[in-house]
Amino acid sequence: MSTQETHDHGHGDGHAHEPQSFLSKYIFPLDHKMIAMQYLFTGMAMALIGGFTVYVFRMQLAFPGAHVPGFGMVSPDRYNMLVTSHGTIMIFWVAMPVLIAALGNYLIPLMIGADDMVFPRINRLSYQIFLLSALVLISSFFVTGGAFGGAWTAYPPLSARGDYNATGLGSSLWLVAVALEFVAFLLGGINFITTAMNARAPGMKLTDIPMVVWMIVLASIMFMASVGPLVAGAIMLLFDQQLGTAFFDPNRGGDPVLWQHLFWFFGHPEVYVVLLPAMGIVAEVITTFARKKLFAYKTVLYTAAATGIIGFFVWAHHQFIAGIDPRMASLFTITTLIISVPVAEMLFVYIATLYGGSIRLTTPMLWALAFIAEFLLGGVTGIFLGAAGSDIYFHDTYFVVAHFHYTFFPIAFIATFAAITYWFPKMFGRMMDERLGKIHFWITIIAFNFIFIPLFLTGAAGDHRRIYNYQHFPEQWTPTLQNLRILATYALLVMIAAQVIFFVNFFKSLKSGPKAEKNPWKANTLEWVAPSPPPHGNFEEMPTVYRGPYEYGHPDRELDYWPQNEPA
Amino acid sequence: MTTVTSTSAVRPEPRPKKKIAHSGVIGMLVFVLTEIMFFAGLISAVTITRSTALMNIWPPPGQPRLPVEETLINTAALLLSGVLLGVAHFRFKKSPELVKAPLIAAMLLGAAFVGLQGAEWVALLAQGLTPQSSAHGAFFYLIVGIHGLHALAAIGGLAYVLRRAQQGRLIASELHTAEIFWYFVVLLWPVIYGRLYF
Amino acid sequence: MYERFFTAASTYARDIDYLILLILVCVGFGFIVAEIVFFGFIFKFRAQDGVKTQYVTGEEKSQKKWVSMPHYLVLVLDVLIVIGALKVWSDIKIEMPEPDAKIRVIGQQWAWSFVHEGADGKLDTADDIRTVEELHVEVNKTYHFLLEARDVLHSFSVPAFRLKQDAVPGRVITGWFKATETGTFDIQCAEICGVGHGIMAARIIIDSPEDYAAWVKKGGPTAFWAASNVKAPGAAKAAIDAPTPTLTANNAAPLPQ
Amino acid sequence: MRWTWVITVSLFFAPALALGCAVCGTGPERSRAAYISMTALLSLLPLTMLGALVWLFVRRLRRLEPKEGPPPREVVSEPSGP
Repeated sequence: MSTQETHDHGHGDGHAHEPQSFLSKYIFPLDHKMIAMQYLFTGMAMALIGGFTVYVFRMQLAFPGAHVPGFGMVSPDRYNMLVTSHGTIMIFWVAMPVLIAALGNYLIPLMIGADDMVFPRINRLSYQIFLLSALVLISSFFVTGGAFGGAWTAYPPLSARGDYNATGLGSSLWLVAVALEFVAFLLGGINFITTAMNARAPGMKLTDIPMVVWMIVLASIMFMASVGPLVAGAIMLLFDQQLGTAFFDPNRGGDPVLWQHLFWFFGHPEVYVVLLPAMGIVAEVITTFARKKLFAYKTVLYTAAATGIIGFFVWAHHQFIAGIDPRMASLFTITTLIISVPVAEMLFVYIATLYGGSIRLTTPMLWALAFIAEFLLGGVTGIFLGAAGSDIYFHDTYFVVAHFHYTFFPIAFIATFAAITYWFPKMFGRMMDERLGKIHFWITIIAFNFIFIPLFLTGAAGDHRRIYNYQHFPEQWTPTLQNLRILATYALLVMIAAQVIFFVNFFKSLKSGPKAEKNPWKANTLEWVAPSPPPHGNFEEMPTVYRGPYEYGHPDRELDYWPQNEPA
Repeated sequence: MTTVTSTSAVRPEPRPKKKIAHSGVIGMLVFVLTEIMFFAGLISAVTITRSTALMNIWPPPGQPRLPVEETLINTAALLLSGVLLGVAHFRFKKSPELVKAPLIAAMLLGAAFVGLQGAEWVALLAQGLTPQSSAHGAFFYLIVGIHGLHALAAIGGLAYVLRRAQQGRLIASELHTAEIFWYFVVLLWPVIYGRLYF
Repeated sequence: MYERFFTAASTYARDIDYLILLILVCVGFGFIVAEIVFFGFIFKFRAQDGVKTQYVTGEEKSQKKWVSMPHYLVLVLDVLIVIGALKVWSDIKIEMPEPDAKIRVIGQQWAWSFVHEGADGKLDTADDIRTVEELHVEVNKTYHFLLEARDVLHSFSVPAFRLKQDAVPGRVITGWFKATETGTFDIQCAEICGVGHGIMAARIIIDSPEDYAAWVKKGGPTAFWAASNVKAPGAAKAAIDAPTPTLTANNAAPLPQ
Repeated sequence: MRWTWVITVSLFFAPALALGCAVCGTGPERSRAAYISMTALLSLLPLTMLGALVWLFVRRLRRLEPKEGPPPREVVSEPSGP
């Protein structure tokens, strides 16, 4: 891996556009768009697994001890495996590959007017390692002892010894899968950063880069800068599991709290790593459908950079009650609350962008607006957890669960749906069905709120996480709280069922949707200059850039949009 | 809010832009940044584990002390190879042919470093320092081992550069990309040496 | 505010509840204003035929103030919250009042055990009272607890006290509380600790001084579990060693009405 | 925004004056110092390195620019309609 760059960099600029065999086109492609599709479909498949796990354990919580259709009884060890798998899969195998890898791969070259990534072979290797990591993770379900059951945070000593966590090889496979997955995104990140720096179309200044590209690049930089310590920790933990070393074993001179530092040093920036691309998608969609110039482009850019920088100083707020120095906790309370300022400002800018617009509520626009509305709630509830005093009470309760689902669900699903519905015509050359899209949108959003508002309440009442059954805690085992849990479960069933509509819409439109023109949304950015779907090599004629990406409704122009590549 | 017309709607005809640095160099710099963070994680882990040691005794009782003096030879070899690669860098500006000799010397010194390190491992294993024996041993084998793997990979990179030079097809960016990684491996070692051996 | 819905039984539960209220008011205000403006814009600026969009760059000072004003508002609210949060944090975690008594709390897979000072008022003496899954404390008395873990991380959580502290193997972590109400409340384990995490429950029993003295005199655990309608965790723990289906089958306990 | 940092720093040192402490004294003083220094190292290192990279690139960019002549100037737009 280390010498890969040396081998590949000669292939950066020229691309063969000759016809390709099935194998080289679909299985081992160098084309960034095909690699993006591989990431997208792998991510969607993993989302199905993640969705199945949540269905099983929510059923167990609503009807403890009942037979879950399609799974069977949920024993406590199975329950732990299910919640661990749900968390890991949804963050590392759904949010990351879809938001960063798939959209980054698809959009960066198209939006900056390049014919491909600068390191196409590293790009292909990145997906292959990612696929391998997914296979390793899935294989851990089938080994003796089952999948890892020590929560996605994998705190040792629980995660370090099979006799503590009751999973054997599964926990090592889990670690290997996570580490491989990081290597895959590391390779992808190198590609994104270098491509955005070196392959921009002539005339594209830094302030002409569409916001989503900036955000993916900033997210990649954050990821690259934060992932190292966790990979180090993962190797140490793997050694503890397999070689009997004692890095995290307090009885033999190790320190279990060390892992928490290494983990959260990555774990919290990770939140912003997935948040920023989602924010970028929303910027693209709302400017297109409000026909408005993005309010204060530079402010958005600076707030995103500020979020990235402050994002490195907030991670210890996950450890307020973990026995760290309380003075350090005071400091991290302050930084955690400070980070709310740039994130809030970004949302204000988006709201201000809507002012004076001409808003068309198409499906992608509905998703993008829903992102802002829902993410606001996720953001403000984070303040309760960032303030050390109230975190004593809320830590590891369902309040936390509801809070981060109000951030992660908008990020990983709402923004992704906005992206898929918005770029679908470009990706597949066909339009999606608006009516089915809207039905899917409304059911998903309403059900989503019905899942997590009850969980805010049960969390505030003291329900803590990762409990397979509350009957041993008399204060939590009350009819009111149980009814809330049942309500959340029913809402979840509705939401999962609604995703069938999405898949129907997706595959039906893929096969028989009306043909899309080059620029169906009348948008400005460069990807709409390419044919739909773009061929290998992307553009018929390599574009040149004359202006920023958000010149909608310019007073000098009859048309309300002004593509970036059109000469004045 | 008022409407404004004073935006950059018209610009001079764009020209093909110049690159800040070659893609390979940028990619390698970003990769090295990640690697530095990886080793920063490992080194902070050592620092913390050492600070929690019982009675502040390090290495733990019954564990052999690491061969500080012998390792100086390794360290010198590695640093010298870094210097030689620097020589290659400047000779490349004169003629690509001239890089071969310092490159081969740098590779040999690098290989000597890895070899001596291997010999040290064997000796220490015989003295009872194993990954399982204490956190001291575990960190030693983990960090030195991972650094050794990086050194091997970097030697591989240099070998690739050498082959290109022999074919007469070596270009500056290839040399620079390999150089960055080798300097990273070289300069990382004194930090590891200072943190682990003392 | 909070105690109206959830019992607050320690001195600092009020502090934490007031902090939660403070945050709720601050962020609730910001949230509602932002959402009203947001939905207002969506409603007002729907696409209409013949109405062209306004061209606003947002780069000018007069325009930027529409974003920077709420931005300063957020900053002010943040400072308010930070002051409250740090005050509460410092009162609870940093400054510790002198103890009237000490208890040792030990978490292990999957039970809490407690060591009470016996009649002599000292820990680690022969007359210590050891209990499993029930903790007896006296009301209005400041306790220091010495928190230990035997195997993996646990978290000592008493929701009624708004108290939560991780137990880390290899360390002894000291914390404090002062109960203000008599009664019986839940003790939970709030950090995943393995298969039995969900059964790692205990009860804290806050006695009046007379009752507590009587309990100490008796020198042993009460028959709390026998008297309660809640199943003793001990029974569930026996089941956890049995094959897992038995455990899930046992779970179908009816809800208390 | 200087006063924000003044508050930040002063609030950080304020609690240090308190004598008792819930989890202090659970390990040797050196261990806490090690944790704090590690936190500082891990948080500052990436930003320093990124800052250095950005500085390097900006400098190189500035060196490339003069050769290309004056950078494109922002021009006030004129009505381009018919």
